Amino acid sequence: MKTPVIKAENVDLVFQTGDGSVQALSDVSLDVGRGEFVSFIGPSGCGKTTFLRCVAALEHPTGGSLSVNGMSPDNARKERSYGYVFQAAGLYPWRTIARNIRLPLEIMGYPKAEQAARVQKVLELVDLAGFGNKFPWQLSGGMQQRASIARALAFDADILLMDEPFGALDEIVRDHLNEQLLALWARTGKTCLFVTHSIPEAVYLSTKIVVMSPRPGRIADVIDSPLPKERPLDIRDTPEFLEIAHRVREGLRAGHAYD
Amino acid sequence: MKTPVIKAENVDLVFQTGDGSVQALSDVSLDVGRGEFVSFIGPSGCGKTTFLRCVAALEHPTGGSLSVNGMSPDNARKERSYGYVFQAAGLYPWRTIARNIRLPLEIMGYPKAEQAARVQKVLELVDLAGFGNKFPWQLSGGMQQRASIARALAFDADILLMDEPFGALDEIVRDHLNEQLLALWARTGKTCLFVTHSIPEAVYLSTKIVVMSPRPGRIADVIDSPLPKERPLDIRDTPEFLEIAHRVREGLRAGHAYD
Amino acid sequence: MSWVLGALGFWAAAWALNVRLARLRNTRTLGLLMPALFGLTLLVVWEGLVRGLNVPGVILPPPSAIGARIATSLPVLWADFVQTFVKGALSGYVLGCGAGVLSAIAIDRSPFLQRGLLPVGNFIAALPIVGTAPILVMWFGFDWQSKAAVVVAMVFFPVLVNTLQGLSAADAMQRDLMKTYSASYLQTLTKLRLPAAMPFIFNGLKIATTLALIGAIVAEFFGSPIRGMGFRISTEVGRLALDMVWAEIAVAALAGSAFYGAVAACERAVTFWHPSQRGL
Amino acid sequence: MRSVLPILTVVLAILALWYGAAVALNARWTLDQAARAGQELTLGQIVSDTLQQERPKLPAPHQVGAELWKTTGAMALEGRAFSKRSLIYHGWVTLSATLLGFAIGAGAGILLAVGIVHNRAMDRSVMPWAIASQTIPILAIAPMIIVVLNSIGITGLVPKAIISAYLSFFPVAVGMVKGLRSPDAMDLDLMKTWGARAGQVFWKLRWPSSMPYLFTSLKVAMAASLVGAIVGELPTGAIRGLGARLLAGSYYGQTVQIWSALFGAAILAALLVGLVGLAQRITLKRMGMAR
Amino acid sequence: ADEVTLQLKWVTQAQFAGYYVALDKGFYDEEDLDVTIKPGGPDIAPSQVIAGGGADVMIDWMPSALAAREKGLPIVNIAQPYKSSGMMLTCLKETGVESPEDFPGRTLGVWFFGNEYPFLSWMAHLGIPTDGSEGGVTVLKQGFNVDPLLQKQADCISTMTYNEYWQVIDAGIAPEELITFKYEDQGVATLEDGLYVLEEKLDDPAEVDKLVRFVRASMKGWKWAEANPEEAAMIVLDHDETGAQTEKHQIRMMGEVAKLTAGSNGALDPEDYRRTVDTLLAGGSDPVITREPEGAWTHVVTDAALH
Ligand SMILES: Nc1ncnc2c1ncn2[C@@H]1O[C@H](COP(=O)(O)OP(=O)(O)OP(=O)(O)O)[C@@H](O)[C@H]1O
Ligand SMILES: Nc1ncnc2c1ncn2[C@@H]1O[C@H](COP(=O)(O)OP(=O)(O)OP(=O)(O)O)[C@@H](O)[C@H]1O
Ligand SMILES: Cc1ncc(C[n+]2csc(CCO)c2C)c(N)n1
Ligand SMILES: [Mg+2]
Ligand SMILES: [Mg+2]
Repeated sequence: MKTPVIKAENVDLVFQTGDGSVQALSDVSLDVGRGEFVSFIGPSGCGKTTFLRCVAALEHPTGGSLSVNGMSPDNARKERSYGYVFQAAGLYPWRTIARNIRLPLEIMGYPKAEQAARVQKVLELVDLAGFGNKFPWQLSGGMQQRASIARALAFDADILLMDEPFGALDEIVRDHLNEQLLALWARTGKTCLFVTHSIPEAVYLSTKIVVMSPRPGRIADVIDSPLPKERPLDIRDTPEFLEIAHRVREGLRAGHAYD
Repeated sequence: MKTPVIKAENVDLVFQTGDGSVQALSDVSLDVGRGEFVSFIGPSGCGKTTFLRCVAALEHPTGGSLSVNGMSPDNARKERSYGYVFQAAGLYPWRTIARNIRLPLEIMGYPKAEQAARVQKVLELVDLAGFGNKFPWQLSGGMQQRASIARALAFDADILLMDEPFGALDEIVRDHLNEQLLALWARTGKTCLFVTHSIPEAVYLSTKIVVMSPRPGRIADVIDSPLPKERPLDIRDTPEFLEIAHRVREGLRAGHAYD
Repeated sequence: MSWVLGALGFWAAAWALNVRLARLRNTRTLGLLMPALFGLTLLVVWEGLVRGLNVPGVILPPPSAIGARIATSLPVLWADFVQTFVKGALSGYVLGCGAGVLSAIAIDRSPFLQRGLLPVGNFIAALPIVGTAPILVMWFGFDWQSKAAVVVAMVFFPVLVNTLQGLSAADAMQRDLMKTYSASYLQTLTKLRLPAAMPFIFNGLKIATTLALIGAIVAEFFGSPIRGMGFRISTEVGRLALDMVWAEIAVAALAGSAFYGAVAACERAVTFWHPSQRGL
Repeated sequence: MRSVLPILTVVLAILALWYGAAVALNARWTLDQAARAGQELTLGQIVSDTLQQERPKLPAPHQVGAELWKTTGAMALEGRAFSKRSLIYHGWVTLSATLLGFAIGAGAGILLAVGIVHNRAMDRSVMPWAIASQTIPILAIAPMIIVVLNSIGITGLVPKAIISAYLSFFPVAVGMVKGLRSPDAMDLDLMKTWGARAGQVFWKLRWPSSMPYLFTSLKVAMAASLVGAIVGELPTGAIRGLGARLLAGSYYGQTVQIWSALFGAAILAALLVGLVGLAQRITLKRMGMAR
Repeated sequence: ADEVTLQLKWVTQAQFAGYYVALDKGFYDEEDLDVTIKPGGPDIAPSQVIAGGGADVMIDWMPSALAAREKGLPIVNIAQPYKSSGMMLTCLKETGVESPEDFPGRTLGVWFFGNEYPFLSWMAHLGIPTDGSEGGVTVLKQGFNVDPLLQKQADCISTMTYNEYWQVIDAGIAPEELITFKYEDQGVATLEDGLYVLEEKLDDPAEVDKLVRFVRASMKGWKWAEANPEEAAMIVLDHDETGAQTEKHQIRMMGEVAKLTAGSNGALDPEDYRRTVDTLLAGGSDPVITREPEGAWTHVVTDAALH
């Protein structure tokens, strides 16, 4: 973790809208090292998505500096460093599941044979092996979400950006995918930025948890997780786990107006 | 709880689709007494939504019998017995939040003055007091969801049907709304049918938890909760609570293919 | 030759300016300035080509001659405008669109009628006006009534079809919501389905504006009193007064665009909530 | 197939209305003629006369049908399908101009839409004029277009095709602008995260997602092309084509001939639009977008 | 062979039989000409076509030709195969119209598109306003057919002796039920269906020679048509591509047309020209032409062709 992969210093972002301006990010500073798994948690509208979009060069900070792999996010994007999973599945309805997953490979010019092999591999990874030839609307919402995760995993992105990827899934499926994601991350050493609303999920997955607070979006707390890399599901009942979860909850609560 | 408000006996429902028929509900029998709070939990596609729709007379069972307040669901609907919160917010984009909430009141012919008073009250209940004059697309997803809950609470429905109303909200807001809902239920004695993917939520809210399993949609387990009516949030750390949660999780797991 | 080169030079300069303007922030004045500049370019190129290539005035007059003609013929142009646009096109537009929306609401209640009427309606809508106009002139006489009838025939089906499509635009969940309130047919119609249909209805109404003006003008070719834009155009072509012809065409284009713009403005006011009106 | 019965019902209703209207509109002529001849007519005589006049105000359906058959099927059976008196021949003339005009118009419309979507200057300055262009009465300028093109030596099919292209480019341009803009922000952002080039975004995202819009507007454009071809036929000396038939019929007061040419045109339009619909169904099905 | 394109004023019909006969019988070939005949129609202004270079020779009525000349299009009459005017106003007797004095207050159908000049001149002669003012007539722009009379939307309509009049008869109205006013009889006849070319052509001897041969062959065609009306009508029918004309109507038309061409050998009679110009100049407040035309006709071609 010597050279950070992502280095944000005093990042500000102000949206100009019809009726006045909205400060979405304010003075956000954060270092993410190679191979880290960072979760972002915070109330709705606090700027989680906006920060991920800045990293992927889909938005541009209006203040401060942000670098990825030592270069600007724009250049990093040209190097094809990113795998992005959006909040909604966003599959193209005119392509089958397999061809949706193949799309980024086509764009990045992978050889034909390799494309097929990679598609097959990630389909299996997300338990959709038999569904490659279905169209998106022939799948349930949860399956679509898994296909969109597979699409982001199919090519060799350095950095995986995931915006509430498991929001629409039930608890059991979610647990299962959490385990899979953790295994993949451990195996490949990718750097992951992960947005979630679920405290246990954030604690279970991350090496670092960023708690954000709204109006204007700022970082309220950064928690480095002492949990080991090897994490069975029942680690969630250990005192260390509950301890971190408690700290996250407190940080979150501070951002809300209740009680 | 002498005369059940909702009485389902061997309810079957088969959808006829282009390529064959889908059995969405199979042999579902369930009694719900006046003032009960019943949660439905189960994997995606197991028929939770379908059952709620049958109760609201939006679908019609193809077998078995279903009665509401001793009459057919169709007649119950004519009595305006239902408040329904759909999985998505479903606000009308051409009406402001306040006028969206007022819509059912207009339809049911409440006097003008009372309409305004009620709208004001439920807006406060869901923490949207200042937002009555905004249009739906000017609010974040979570706020829209709260507006749609307010809309269902604005009029005096006997039976509240809620289909994953809190799916899009973060944990803190969710906890807050859970408390509010419970208080409202205790105060008004409405009968509630509630669909959720969250086990703690189901256990925290309900007097009765129905665990469903898919293909074809049937009831796997019905758990009567021994928890008291008065439930502070930290009841979730008591052994009784965890005990029920465990039973629900087991029931759920049986419906999945993993391990 | 210098005229031609000058015109092309102006074109290049104006385009470069427009490209530069396009990078600026979107404002109201810019929204008017850019098309105005483009239109000015068209006129300059036209003038330059006509003069440079010595095109006879009886084939294509230069814009300057047309402008001069407009200035001297305002009373005639106004009388023609009233006859064709106000009496013929507008009345036909109101009648045809009104009938289209009302019929759509009536048909909407019967899927049977919908399935039967739509294909037949599309077939009837395909009857070319150049054929139907003389027939309607024969039936409804020479004055504006027959022009209005042609307009009605032209706008009815586009509005009907769009309205029908719009009435089915409210999604299933929104309708189910109405059902849980046990709302009456009329309540569902006025509070849900008509508002949801507005973007589609306006689509039809916008298409209908251009159709209405064209229909009223074309119908005058097949018989008319001795005023009206279509009458003037066909008569003055025969007299080789091409400047007058283009003056009428200019009025038609102006009136048509203004009509379209007015309906589009209503659309923005009524369907402000639709994503297509919010975006950009 | 479920639609057969409803369509049949509607067609029957229209036929009934039509016969009624024919009797009502044509009765005056019958009565006038009788009055001139000093005869008294029974109701039956009036009705039967109104349905078989030579120059009726509104010809009866069977008269139009008979004329259609006489000028198409019957002539084809005699092997004179392409004689000048056959509607098949005139329909073919119109069809070729329609198809050429449609190809030019649809192509131009698509190109214009691509330009508008990719170039802000074009978007802001051209669109209002595209709308204005459609408010110009084509029937008024068609003769001038023909004369101008004639004078530079372009005659025959092309001038007509240009007029029909003028009418058909607009719906395609408008529909395609909408279609090419239909991918939402997220779809476009996804492409950005992969570092896709403009060409890739166009072919892999914008183009496929515009398909439903393309076909809908192609249907409108096809009908407009046909109208354009007919309009373009009037000032060419009205020699050949359905437009010439309409005009000649109109000039000689041959209402039956007008109506049969009219229906010939509508049938042609229905066939062409149906063909586009077929292409639409096949394409969308192959793309998995038809459900 | 030299190429000549002729633009007709109206659709293919016996009104133009002479040219079709010359084409069909090889009279043009004999003169080493390759002639193309372009039919006209309601939307075609022959003078516009000739200005655009789409034709070498056109057929037009003198009023609109002179009006065009005043507009700056230098066209010249080179031959005049029609001696008399076929124009008239046809009214239903039952409307009570008996003489031009009855016109005020009536609705009259008139052809426009450059064909309104004779009517306007006539009304100016009679002192009847046509602009809708008190004591005037209501003018309708008449379409392509005789429907306004049959449907009783107009009291009188414009007809040609050789065409529309017979369409009224064919529609079932007996001649006794009609009353007609021929422009010839009213003393306001203007010359119809002359041959016109652009002035510049006459400066080129080669072009003049071509025109001479063209007029010679055309007049031969006309005289043949006058002598053989039935065959001439059949030749016209053969050239009708719309397939809309009927044999009966064309034969009858040929017969009527022959009466109008009968008095002409092709050369313009200066007296007819004088009368036409006087009629047009006397148009009251809004005359068709405002100045005495100069050089609007020439005998150069006919002199060479006929001698
Ligand atoms: N394009 C935009 N224009 C204007 N304001 C915006 C825009 N995008 C986001 N915002 C505002 O910026 C703030 C941060 O939004 P963001 O989407 O990052 O929140 P979030 O943390 O992802 O919330 P959620 O949990 O609901 O997804 C919000 O107040 C939002 O209203
Ligand atoms: N209109 C319909 N036509 C055909 N099949 C349907 C229809 N509606 C639902 N189904 C099927 O019925 C089954 C039950 O669906 P339902 O929506 O009740 O599931 P659910 O339990 O609410 O799932 P989720 O948690 O995803 O909302 C599913 O297999 C679904 O595919
Ligand atoms: C629109 C229109 N209407 C009438 C005429 C007049 N016209 C000139 S020649 C001719 C033939 C007579 O049978 C007729 C009717 C025209 N040219 N254009
Ligand atoms: Mg977000
Ligand atoms: Mg559901």
